[in-house]
Amino acid sequence: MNRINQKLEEDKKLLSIYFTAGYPNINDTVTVIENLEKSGVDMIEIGLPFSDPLADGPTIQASSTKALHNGMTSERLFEQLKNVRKTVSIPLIIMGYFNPMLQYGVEEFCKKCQEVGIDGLIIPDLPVDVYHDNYKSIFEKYGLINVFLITPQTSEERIRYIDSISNGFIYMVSSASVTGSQSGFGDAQTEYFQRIANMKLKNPQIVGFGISNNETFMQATKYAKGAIIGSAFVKHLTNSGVEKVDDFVTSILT
Amino acid sequence: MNRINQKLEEDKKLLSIYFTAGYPNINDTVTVIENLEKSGVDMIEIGLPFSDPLADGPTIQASSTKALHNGMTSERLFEQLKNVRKTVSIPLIIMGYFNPMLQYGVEEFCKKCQEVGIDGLIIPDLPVDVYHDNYKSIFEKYGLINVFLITPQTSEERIRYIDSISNGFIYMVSSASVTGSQSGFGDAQTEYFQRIANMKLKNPQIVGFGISNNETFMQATKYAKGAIIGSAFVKHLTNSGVEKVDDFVTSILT
Amino acid sequence: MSYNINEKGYYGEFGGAYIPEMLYPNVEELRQNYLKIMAEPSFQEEFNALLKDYVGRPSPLYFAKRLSEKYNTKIYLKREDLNHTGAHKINNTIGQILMAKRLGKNRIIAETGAGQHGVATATVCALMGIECIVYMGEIDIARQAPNVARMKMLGATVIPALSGSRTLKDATNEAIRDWINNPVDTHYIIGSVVGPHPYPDMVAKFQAVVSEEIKSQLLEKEGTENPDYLVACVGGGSNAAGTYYHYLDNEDVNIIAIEAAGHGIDSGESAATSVLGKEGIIHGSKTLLMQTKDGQITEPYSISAGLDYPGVGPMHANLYKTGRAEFIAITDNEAMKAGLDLCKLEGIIPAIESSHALAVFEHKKFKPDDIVVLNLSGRGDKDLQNYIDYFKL
Amino acid sequence: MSYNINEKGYYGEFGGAYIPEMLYPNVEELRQNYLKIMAEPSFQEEFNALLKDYVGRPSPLYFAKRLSEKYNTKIYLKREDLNHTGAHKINNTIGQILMAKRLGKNRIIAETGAGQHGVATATVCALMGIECIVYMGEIDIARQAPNVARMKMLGATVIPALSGSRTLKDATNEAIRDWINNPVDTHYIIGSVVGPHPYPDMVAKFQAVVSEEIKSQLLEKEGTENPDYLVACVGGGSNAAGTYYHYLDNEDVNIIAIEAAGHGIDSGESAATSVLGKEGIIHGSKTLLMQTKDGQITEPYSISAGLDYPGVGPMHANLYKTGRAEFIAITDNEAMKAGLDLCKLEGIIPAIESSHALAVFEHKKFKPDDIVVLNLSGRGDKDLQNYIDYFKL
Ligand SMILES: Cc1ncc(COP(=O)(O)O)c(C=O)c1O
Ligand SMILES: Cc1ncc(COP(=O)(O)O)c(C=O)c1O
Repeated sequence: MNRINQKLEEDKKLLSIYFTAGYPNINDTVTVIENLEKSGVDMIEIGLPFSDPLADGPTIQASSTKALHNGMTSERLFEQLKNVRKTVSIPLIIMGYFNPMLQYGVEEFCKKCQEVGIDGLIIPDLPVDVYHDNYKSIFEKYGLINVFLITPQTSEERIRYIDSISNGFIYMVSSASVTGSQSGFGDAQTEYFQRIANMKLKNPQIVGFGISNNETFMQATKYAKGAIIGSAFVKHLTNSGVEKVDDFVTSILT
Repeated sequence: MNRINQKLEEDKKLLSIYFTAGYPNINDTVTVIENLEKSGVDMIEIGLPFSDPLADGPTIQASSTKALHNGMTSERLFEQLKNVRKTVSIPLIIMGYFNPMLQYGVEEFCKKCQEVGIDGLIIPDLPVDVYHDNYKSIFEKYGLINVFLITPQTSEERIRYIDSISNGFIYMVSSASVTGSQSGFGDAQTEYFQRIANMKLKNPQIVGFGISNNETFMQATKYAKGAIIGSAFVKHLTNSGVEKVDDFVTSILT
Repeated sequence: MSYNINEKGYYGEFGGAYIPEMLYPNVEELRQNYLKIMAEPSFQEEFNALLKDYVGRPSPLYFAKRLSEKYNTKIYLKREDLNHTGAHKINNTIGQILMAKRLGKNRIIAETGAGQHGVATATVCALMGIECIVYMGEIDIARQAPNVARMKMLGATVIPALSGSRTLKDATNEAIRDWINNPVDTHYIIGSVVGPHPYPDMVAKFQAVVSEEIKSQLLEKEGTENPDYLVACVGGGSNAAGTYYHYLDNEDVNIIAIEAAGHGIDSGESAATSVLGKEGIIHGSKTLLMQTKDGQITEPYSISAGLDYPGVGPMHANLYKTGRAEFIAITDNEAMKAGLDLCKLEGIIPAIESSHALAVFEHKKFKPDDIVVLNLSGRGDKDLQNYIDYFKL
Repeated sequence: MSYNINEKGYYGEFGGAYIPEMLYPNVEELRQNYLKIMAEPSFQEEFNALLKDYVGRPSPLYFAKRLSEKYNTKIYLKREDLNHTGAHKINNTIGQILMAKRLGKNRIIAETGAGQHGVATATVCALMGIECIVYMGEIDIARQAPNVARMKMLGATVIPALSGSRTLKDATNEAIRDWINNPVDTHYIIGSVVGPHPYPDMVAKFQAVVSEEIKSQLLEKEGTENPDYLVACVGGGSNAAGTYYHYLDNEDVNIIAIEAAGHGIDSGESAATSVLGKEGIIHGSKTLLMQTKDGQITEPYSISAGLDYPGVGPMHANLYKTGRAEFIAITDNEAMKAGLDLCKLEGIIPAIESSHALAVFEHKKFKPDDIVVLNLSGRGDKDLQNYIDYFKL
């Protein structure tokens, strides 16, 4: 059973953290992963940096630019992750844009993911249909869960369709926006979280975008299975470095 | 008999000098006239300054601008010339553009000219036809000779027409150009001077434009009755002031 | 009574050719030939083909919906701003360059204020491979920099006029001086309906295509050739002459001429010739001009380089004197505001000259079913810096 | 075989909609409605009326006599430079603003490179009274200052894109981010035949008026609808798409696409996508793009802001892949020289983008009786400073 599915079965609200591979320094990737696990995080999204991350806000974009500048590539990432499963056991997801994967070769990319112990992928610009028609079988062959996004604007019909072809969790974007652009949730979000909860989907939902502290984490996980923090953590890395990961996670959970 | 006609009957080549009234200083007008006569000049053209002297080059234009700035007006000029005939006996001509005369009233202007002892007018932008149809009788009433220009481009037919309505001399522009733009005469000019001489016009010709020293004065008067110097004299006034008029005239005549 | 020119080259008592003898052969050659040449089928054909394929005529007659709503009347804009080079000026320069060629000239001179006429002249000279010299006041060179750059790109020589107010009037003086100095091979392409006869008439006839088009376009859109009002700004008056031309003697159509009041009629810094001018001679023509009581030509002022001229063409002097046209003076401020308004309401950035015309709607109330045709004589690209500075955008 | 789009939104293997889910509702709404709306008689009527009366269409097909003589072939210029706002871009923005209105949107965003699309968008927004935000790379803001000024005059908000190469690619990223953040009331007016389906097709259809006009104009002038060659520059590819549209499947007509080689194909500073690009995903579309072997998008370079883009639209990727079009890469230097040449020979100052297309004549020899139709996509007013600096005029 995939580590993601296992984790989702645990009876707790999950905290998932996003960070950009090769940031702040090229060799920080595994350190950050290890420190996150040690701090009690449930799941990690490893950002494969992209030159033109159009679903991301300035914070993550800046970290991607830095990481690329540091020399991060798909090849290098797999190299760094070669032994990660010797020390880390929580689910690891690669989050990245489609073009670098396409250039690597989608099948080759998936194969490498399996080899190093990646459990799933989040590819914001790979549409559900294209995935379904062209890549689903490859992902499955290598035991990878592909995670799709929904937003407050996604129609019920489409949510059900996405639920039907998902086999891990649904990435519930808190509000239609790029990463890092919200602070705090209002009535609209609560209403949306509730609406989705009421749909009783087969896949659990994890909320992303706009979570930055304990308060928003609690709000987000009131109706959902878990929450993902990205920009706030990347900012913390920028300001406090890889050794203080613990502080950040503690501040979210308590 | 008009002083101009009298002068033209003298058996000599005539030197006529142009200067701008009220230049360099507002009250220099009569001084310049007196000094010119004393230096042996045969005829004087008193420039009535105009804001937009489009047949004049930079030297005369600058002197006009200065004179206007000094406060020169038609009224003021007539005022200055009120007693000029007490001291000066050579022919005096006013050279000016038509608009200031029009505003003064053409008849009034002519009347004043007669009163102060002006003998003729040169108005570059008053065309022959308009003069003939509208103003000839007024000029004649006040005993004024109107002087017309011809250029190397003027057709023979038109020269004969201009000759027919002239009653003093013809102002022969040495080459088609604004004042002050030539230095020295070439074959084309000589050929032109000769051609006009051969036409045996009833009015004598006086050459203007481009005469600046003894050499050009001699060339110009080889075929013509006289020559007019403008820019070169105005430059001399600018550099040497009204007291040194004598030097200039001497340099031309010897 | 006709408001057009008579055989002697006069509109009423205005016009004529008050030129130094040095210009006589040139002007006379033109006078004797211009009507004949313009009537030649080969001339007509070449002129019309260039207007269509090169200039982009007909220029649209655009119903300005949002502007009309704002002023509760029916406003049509004659889009001369869409012409090649961005103003009505090119209609005239196309005509004159064809004229110059047929007169055997191989050197062209021009004066320019806003630079539009300079650009239009440089353009047709490039098109025909003829040398081009443009005189432009030093002040105008500074305030219409984009057009100076364009003239250079087109291979023209731009010579600054340094005398007087260093604007259009002085550039015209310099051009005339050049023509005096080059009497044989040079044609002077005057940029407006000014100068000695036959220029005002020739330029008006080249610009007349504007009203010719208005007639058929309005017929198509409104079922009538006749608007209730024609509106145009008047610098020298060429875009206005083109707009009025075919309606001059049709008194069903009201004519409005807009002049530049600068800082205000009584401010001493103005270019509103009809109010401030008197009869006199400027640049070879008897017309209305701003002058001292002593007959010296006054230095005009307008924020708009194309209207910064102390005279108007003799056609307009006559339209004023006879009362055929209503003259309205618009200040810098009013014009700038009207210009920005057009940007915001219609997505069209007008030349500041044209903005003066547009300000008519704040000055005069039209009836809801009045049809007002306004000549949008040029686009505002040349004026961007002025607008930006003015509005601190 | 058709070179047009298929029902799935692909040209051959290129196209599609590779977009984040956040954009799905917007893009899907557009995909479902665009053909239906475009087919509505009221849409057609409004679109065509604005193209005629506001934009000034048809744009002339001008036989460039002196240019043709120089290169000993028959050169026709399609004068998109004469359109309102000075380039072909307005054809598309007129179409899209009408589309946006019918979709009930009340806020418009756009990206721009040369600023022409930004100006064209700001213009139609002013015309319709709709809020407008334009993203523009910081570098492009500096090198196309006149267009920035124009957008401000028209009331648009210009937001600098500070990331990446700070040019068109990055402005597009920012615009997409804005759209993600404003998914309900906002329509994104993309300026070229790029982006997710249905944009490439929709923009091509709005630009198709260009080839529609060429057909009838050429028939009138040459007795045939078919030129031997069509030439256009390709940034994203919209002016080219419009030029080719009605000839795509007519293989009697040769198609030439001109790309920007910058300092040279092998210089590392170039934007010649067909030579340097590989298949990949950019801005929601599978197409050719310049990228590292690792799939990072390369920062392109061209002196021309409108061609400074690392991809081409999917139509063009397919035309390249299939060999239907010949692709030629032109350096900065070649383009600038060709631009100045057009000024001097024809009195037309071209946009630097269009100058790239004009350089074709130094690269390829045409036969004396070949008919070559070249899209003069824009005028060079926005580029004056660049030309002047480059040539030290
Ligand atoms: C756009 C525009 N409109 C109007 C004028 C004024 O000239 P005219 O009165 O001859 O039309 C100019 C002169 O440069 C101009 O550029
Ligand atoms: C004048 C001009 N031509 C061409 C282009 C390139 O765009 P496209 O390839 O979409 O025609 C631009 C873009 O701004 C432009 O302004």
